[in-house]
Amino acid sequence: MEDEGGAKESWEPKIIGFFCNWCSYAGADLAGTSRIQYPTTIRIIKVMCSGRVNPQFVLKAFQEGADGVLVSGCHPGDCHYIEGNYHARRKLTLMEDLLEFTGVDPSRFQMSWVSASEGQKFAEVVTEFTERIKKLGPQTKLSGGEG
Amino acid sequence: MTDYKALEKQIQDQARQWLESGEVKYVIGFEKGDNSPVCRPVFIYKPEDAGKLAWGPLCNNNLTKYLVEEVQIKPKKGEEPDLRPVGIVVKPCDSKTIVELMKENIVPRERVKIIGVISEGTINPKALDKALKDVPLDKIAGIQILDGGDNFTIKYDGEPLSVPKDELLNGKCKVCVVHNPVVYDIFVGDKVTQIDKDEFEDIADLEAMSDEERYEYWKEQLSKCIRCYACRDTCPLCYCEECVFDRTKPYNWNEKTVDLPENFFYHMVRAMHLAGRCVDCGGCERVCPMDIPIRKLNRFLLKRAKERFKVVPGINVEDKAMFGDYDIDDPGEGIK
Amino acid sequence: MKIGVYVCECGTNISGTVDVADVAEYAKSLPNVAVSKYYKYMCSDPGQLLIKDDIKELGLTHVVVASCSPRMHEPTFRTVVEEAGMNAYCFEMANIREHCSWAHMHEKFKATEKAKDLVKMSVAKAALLEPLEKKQVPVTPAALVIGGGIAGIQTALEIAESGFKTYLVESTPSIGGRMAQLDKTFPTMDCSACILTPKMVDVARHPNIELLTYSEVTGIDGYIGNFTVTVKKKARYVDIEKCVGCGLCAEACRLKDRVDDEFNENLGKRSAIYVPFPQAVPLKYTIDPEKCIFLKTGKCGDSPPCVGACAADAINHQQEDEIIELDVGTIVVATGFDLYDPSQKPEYGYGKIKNVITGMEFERLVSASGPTEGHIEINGKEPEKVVFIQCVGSRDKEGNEYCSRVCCMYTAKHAHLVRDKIPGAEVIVYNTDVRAYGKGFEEFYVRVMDEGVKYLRRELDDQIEVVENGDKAIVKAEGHPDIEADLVVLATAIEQKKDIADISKVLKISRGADNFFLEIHPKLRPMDTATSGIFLGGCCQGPKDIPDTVAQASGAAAKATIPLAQGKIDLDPQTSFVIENNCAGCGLCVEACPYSAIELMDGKAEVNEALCRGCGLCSATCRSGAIQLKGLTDHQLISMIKSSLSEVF
Amino acid sequence: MASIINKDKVAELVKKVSSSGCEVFGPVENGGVTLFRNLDGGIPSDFTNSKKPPKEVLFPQTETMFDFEIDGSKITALVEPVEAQTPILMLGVRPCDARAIQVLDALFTWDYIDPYYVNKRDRATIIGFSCTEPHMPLQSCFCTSVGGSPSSKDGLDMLWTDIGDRYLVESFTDKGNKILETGGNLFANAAKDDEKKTEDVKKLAESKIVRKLDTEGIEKALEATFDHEYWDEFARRCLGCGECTLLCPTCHCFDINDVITRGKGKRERTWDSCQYPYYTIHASGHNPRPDKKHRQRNRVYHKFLYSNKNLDMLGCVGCGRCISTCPVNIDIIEVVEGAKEAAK
Ligand SMILES: Cc1cc2nc3c(=O)[nH]c(=O)nc-3n(C[C@H](O)[C@H](O)[C@H](O)COP(=O)(O)OP(=O)(O)OC[C@H]3O[C@@H](n4cnc5c(N)ncnc54)[C@H](O)[C@@H]3O)c2cc1C
Ligand SMILES: Cc1cc2nc3c(=O)[nH]c(=O)nc-3n(C[C@H](O)[C@H](O)[C@H](O)COP(=O)(O)OP(=O)(O)OC[C@H]3O[C@@H](n4cnc5c(N)ncnc54)[C@H](O)[C@@H]3O)c2cc1C
Ligand code: SF4
Ligand code: SF4
Ligand code: SF4
Ligand code: SF4
Ligand code: SF4
Ligand code: SF4
Repeated sequence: MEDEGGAKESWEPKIIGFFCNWCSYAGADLAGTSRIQYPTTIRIIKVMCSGRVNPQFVLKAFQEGADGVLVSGCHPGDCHYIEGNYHARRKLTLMEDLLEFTGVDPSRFQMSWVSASEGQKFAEVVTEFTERIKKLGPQTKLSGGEG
Repeated sequence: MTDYKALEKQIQDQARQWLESGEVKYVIGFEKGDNSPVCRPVFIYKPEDAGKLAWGPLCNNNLTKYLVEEVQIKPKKGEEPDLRPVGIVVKPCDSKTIVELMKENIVPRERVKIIGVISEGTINPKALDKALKDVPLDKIAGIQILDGGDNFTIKYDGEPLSVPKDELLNGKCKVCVVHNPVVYDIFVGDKVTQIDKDEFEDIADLEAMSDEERYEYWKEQLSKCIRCYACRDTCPLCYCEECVFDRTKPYNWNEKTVDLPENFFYHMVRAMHLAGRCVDCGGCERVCPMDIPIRKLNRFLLKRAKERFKVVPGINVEDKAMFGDYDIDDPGEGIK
Repeated sequence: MKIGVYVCECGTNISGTVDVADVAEYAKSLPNVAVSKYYKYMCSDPGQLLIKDDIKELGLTHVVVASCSPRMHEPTFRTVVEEAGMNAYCFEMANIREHCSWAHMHEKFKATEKAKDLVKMSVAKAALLEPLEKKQVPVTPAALVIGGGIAGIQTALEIAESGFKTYLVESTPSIGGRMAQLDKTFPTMDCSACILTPKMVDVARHPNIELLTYSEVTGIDGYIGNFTVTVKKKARYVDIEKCVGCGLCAEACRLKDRVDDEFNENLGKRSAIYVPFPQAVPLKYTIDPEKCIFLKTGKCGDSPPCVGACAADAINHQQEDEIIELDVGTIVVATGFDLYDPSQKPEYGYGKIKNVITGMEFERLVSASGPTEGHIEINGKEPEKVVFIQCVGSRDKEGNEYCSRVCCMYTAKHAHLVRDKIPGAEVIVYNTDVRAYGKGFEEFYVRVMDEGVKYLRRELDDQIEVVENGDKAIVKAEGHPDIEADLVVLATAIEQKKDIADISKVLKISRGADNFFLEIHPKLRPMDTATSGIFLGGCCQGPKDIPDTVAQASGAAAKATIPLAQGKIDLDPQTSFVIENNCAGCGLCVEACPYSAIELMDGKAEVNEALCRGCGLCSATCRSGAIQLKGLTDHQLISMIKSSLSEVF
Repeated sequence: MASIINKDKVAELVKKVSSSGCEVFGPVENGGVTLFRNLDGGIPSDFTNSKKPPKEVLFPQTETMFDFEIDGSKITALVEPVEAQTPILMLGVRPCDARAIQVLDALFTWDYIDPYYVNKRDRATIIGFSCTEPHMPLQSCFCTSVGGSPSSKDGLDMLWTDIGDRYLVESFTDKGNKILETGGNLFANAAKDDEKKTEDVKKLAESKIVRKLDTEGIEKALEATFDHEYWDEFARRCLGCGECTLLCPTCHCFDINDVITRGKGKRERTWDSCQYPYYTIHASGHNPRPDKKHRQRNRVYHKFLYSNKNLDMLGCVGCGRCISTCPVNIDIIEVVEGAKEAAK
């Protein structure tokens, strides 16, 4: 579908992604190289390891108005830094728990394992996540604003 | 039933002995104020002042905050630091804090001599205030409280009051399962038999709510927060040299604005910082001027940390820090 | 501060979807941007020149290139800006090709908007980038090779040949590895021992090689150029200085011919004092502590006969393990592989039916130096009908998903050997596509078929079952008539070493989903691990045949030699650092760091920059943000978050 | 001439006033604490006092001064003149807090006229409620020692006193009379008996104030003890949490910040506290009040010395909030008495 002049289109979610350099960022690269199409909603921030993702970044992104946050790293056991993704899993699942307990939209946060060869999976994750966020509408609980 | 007077005597004697021998630099304990029934922190430097040390169910503060201050103070240039241990009076929950502080390399064991006192619960001053409604205002400062089993007996020069414990106890004491100090040099009191109960019953109602209801709940509560940061300032585990919430250079983690998003951010981040560490001493909630049930956040994470990662803080110095460690079998059910 | 933004058209790869002119124009409005241009191929010589000229003429302090993935060209552009006199670390890339134009080819408007956002984020980050200095550390001119299979042997010889001291640590009593167990090697069918043993001898004789057999690496400290390795030399109970390898002791041993011989896949027997095989290097005897009666009970008859038999007085039951430390600059891991245990799949009957053996067992059976001296026999009889089953434990959703790469060929080899040794024998191979991709492989496979070996195809998940029938085994394969065979040979998968968790923990190198050690890049850096200074050779990185093993081993040797030859190495300056005033000394980062790169010194965390790999885990863990990762600080990340979510900057 | 209003008529009054275009604030129970919030009905008659002082209506904890726009490297401030808008009614202000507003009035018009405060203040009508149960938790009120009383009319446009099922209403200003006018027949003339009752209630309340501070000689004592080690003594236990100041009805320190979120900028001011170490830190890193004792001393000096000198009124109105809230029972009466003792 061509969307010239699509500026008038309805609301588009803004999704921030934190992707590890070695697997998930490379997986996203592969999706591109393979010309797999997915929504334009995601802005990826490259970190060296999913272990670099401080839960505060996720909360900050929400506060700044992100409608969804996706953190992606290597599959368990495949971490380029041996164990960074295990640490990320521990911290971020607990943070997700906290989102749940405060009722601040836990479903706007998603973690995934995407390897360098999973371009297809990456695109699927982004597509599904975008759909989910679209259903939820703009995030206001942590940003306080209209988005 | 606790005989507060007897415990008080033992505390005083021990403190006096340590101060006389010079084994400790000073003793951090509680004293009874002149104008309030509630006890307050005191620092005893001389053996002859040991008699000021008080003990009772109104000894609420977690004094280990001052221990952190003591070890963090850098000696002035050219001054030989006095590295003698400091004596401190702790309740069981406060002693758990010391375990965490030792675990986290903040308080070396040799810098502290611990008078560990058993406790079957302390009284919430706000609840006490309600109970004293009919006591003449000028008598309030002088009341005496005795342990009467299921009741507290409040004595003053009128008809003594008997108030069910449940009405007066601090919330944290109602759910506490550790009634004996876990680390101490001197154990004061008779060992209390541990009780077995659902320690997280107090958050069950919140957990049962829908996300939306919980959000509304927290919205109401957190909108009250004036971000005085007293909850942080009183927490012995908030010992950071510079708290992220005070940082303005080169960036601020949160704005000074006092509004709902910033308040949420503050509370969620602090909860994360205390996750797997909070020993539920209740300090934060007690000092909150706006009566925000901060402990519920901490306790929820405490519960999840236990369920998910088998982490229980404040018990064993050898345990690894929750976020310094991981297990390959940690759950991650929501991960795609 | 002056930032230059360069938007690449990438031919039409980017400009076909993204309006690069619009993006470049937009970039001009961003704070601190002094110049913004677009060009056909930013990475080409003229493109590079464009950037260099601007840096020099306009005095740019930071450069942002919006083009392809930084995983592709970041090093290129870093070098470009450096050549123009700018600090390489003040450079940032926005990925508007892989993450944008190629992924949103039908949404030109939105793709352009996204490209602008990506540029904005990069500019925001770039503005906060600070110049970093590369540090150099001297290199200890010695290498360690772990594992003495063909890979380790090849690597050790090549490093040693370059003139550097090389330690070769092998956990078993002899080097040689799996190749020593093989009879002939496909596709040329030369005798394995004939090509391997001369190399083994070279190792033993090489003046630059110090061979440490029956030894294990128990600890590694330090970092590239400066590793300190702890090696445990296990007690052999034989003084290898004195032992002349005559074997009189083994003859005398009370357990002679009573101990299972693992070299022969337990098909033969040995003594409790043994050499694994006659051509072992070093040819020194070792007492098996698990079996030796004296070592187990403190008594062996009146006196141990081996001691009496040894003319060289070499036996010493009191010997103890010895711990030594080695200083080396680089390390090559060549720990090889293990084989899939087919008894995990009961349908094959392995372990229950005598007629069912593995390929490796077949190698020993067919080997002239094996327990049957090369006669293929089962239950004392020469088989007349032999069935080979491929892909046992490979390409299997429940077992290993990967292809073991050598089984097709060694099965062809085995089939050929059966036909060679038992001319009348009927040979059937159950296979699922034969993968004969190597040089000379297809030719070999065709030749084996021409020899009369019957290849039957079955789908991987077709049922197959082997059942016992007297002294025969019946192979029931779905879609095929049952075959009553005398011998069934299973081509079992190549797997990572069973005890690999230990060694991977010691070495701090990561493994992939297949459990093999993970290379940094499967194509461009197949021998590099994520830990600089540690390289991979042979099957520990993935299944390989001997030619590939040797090729990779030589590559690893070359890689490991480069730092030794340079004498000093640059450290990546993108490490973590501690803001001392903010550090409370809680030690959380120390616990979290996977590389033990942080220590508490006087109540403050201190980073060893040479050990730090720049993962940033510490930084995400520290509550007060006292430890930060250069080039990826909290501040930089927050500004990326903020800029990505705001309409304007 | 005094009037009365029945308690069950208050809600109606609020509605009437609101519909006349006035914004009404009053004590509202909010998640367990009483705060000054928009009032859309009656007000509780049994509240002691609001947790946060009503000053927040006139001087909110966070207040946007102006917005600015950022476009690339260009920043444009969108300063708009502060214009009078709707009138404000503050209902249920305790006399101590009303006296505190007088301190703020003086402060915000002292050397510089603060448009944000003054604008709101000019619009505000303040209706006080006499205290009948002056009982901050664990008895900490001491208004009578610092020039006030549970029924002081200082700073008020009206004073209402609870006499059972009705309030006795006294109006002192035009603004107060305006309310009477708007209320119309919701108010009735007070009977002699009502007035008598009011007098009794007021007297009884005054007798209930048991905490006393002798202000005699405070200024001298403070001046004499600036460097006294006395300040160490109790400051050691202070947590520096700042509750004492943030909740103080006369405290007025604020911090100005530029906040940029989601691309939009605003300049805000937010309450600050002299109890925070960051409060006085200089850009150089030097901090003239490095220790808790300096900061505690500043609080006391400000209330009992500087305020007198600069504004000619005490900076403490005896509401008792700091005493009842301080987590470590630092009691400003004891502190001041102690300073006097130390000066001897
Ligand atoms: C049945 C079979 C038949 C084959 N036939 C052929 C063929 O005909 N042609 C061909 O090209 N390829 C063949 N191969 C493949 C060939 O065996 C491998 O390519 C080759 O052996 C790989 O060598 P390597 O050095 O990587 O591993 P290995 O031979 O396994 O050597 C690893 C060495 O490291 C040692 N080691 C392991 N862990 C440690 C440790 N922690 N510390 C110290 N030392 C350690 C081991 O003891 C061993 O000596 C065959 C494989 C099989 C299974
Ligand atoms: C259709 C196709 C698809 C492929 N896809 C993949 C893939 O997806 N993944 C993958 O891993 N591999 C793939 N390959 C394999 C990959 O292309 C090769 O492995 C790789 O290119 C080999 O590189 P090379 O340097 O050996 O040879 P080449 O790329 O051929 O380079 C040799 C160079 O030497 C120059 N040259 C030749 N003779 C002389 C001379 N006499 N003097 C000077 N210069 C000379 C040539 O001009 C050339 O530049 C693919 C191959 C093909 C054909
Ligand atoms: S103590 Fe209460 S009001 Fe103060 S910051 Fe903490 S939660 Fe907020
Ligand atoms: S809130 Fe967090 S950063 Fe602040 S002091 Fe507590 S632990 Fe440290
Ligand atoms: S968070 Fe609260 S309950 Fe937990 S240790 Fe700190 S002060 Fe105590
Ligand atoms: S985690 Fe942070 S505060 Fe703790 S030691 Fe490390 S750098 Fe210091
Ligand atoms: S970035 Fe931190 S955690 Fe990672 S290797 Fe370096 S010091 Fe260790
Ligand atoms: S409320 Fe108490 S502890 Fe907090 S700053 Fe004031 S005096 Fe100190």
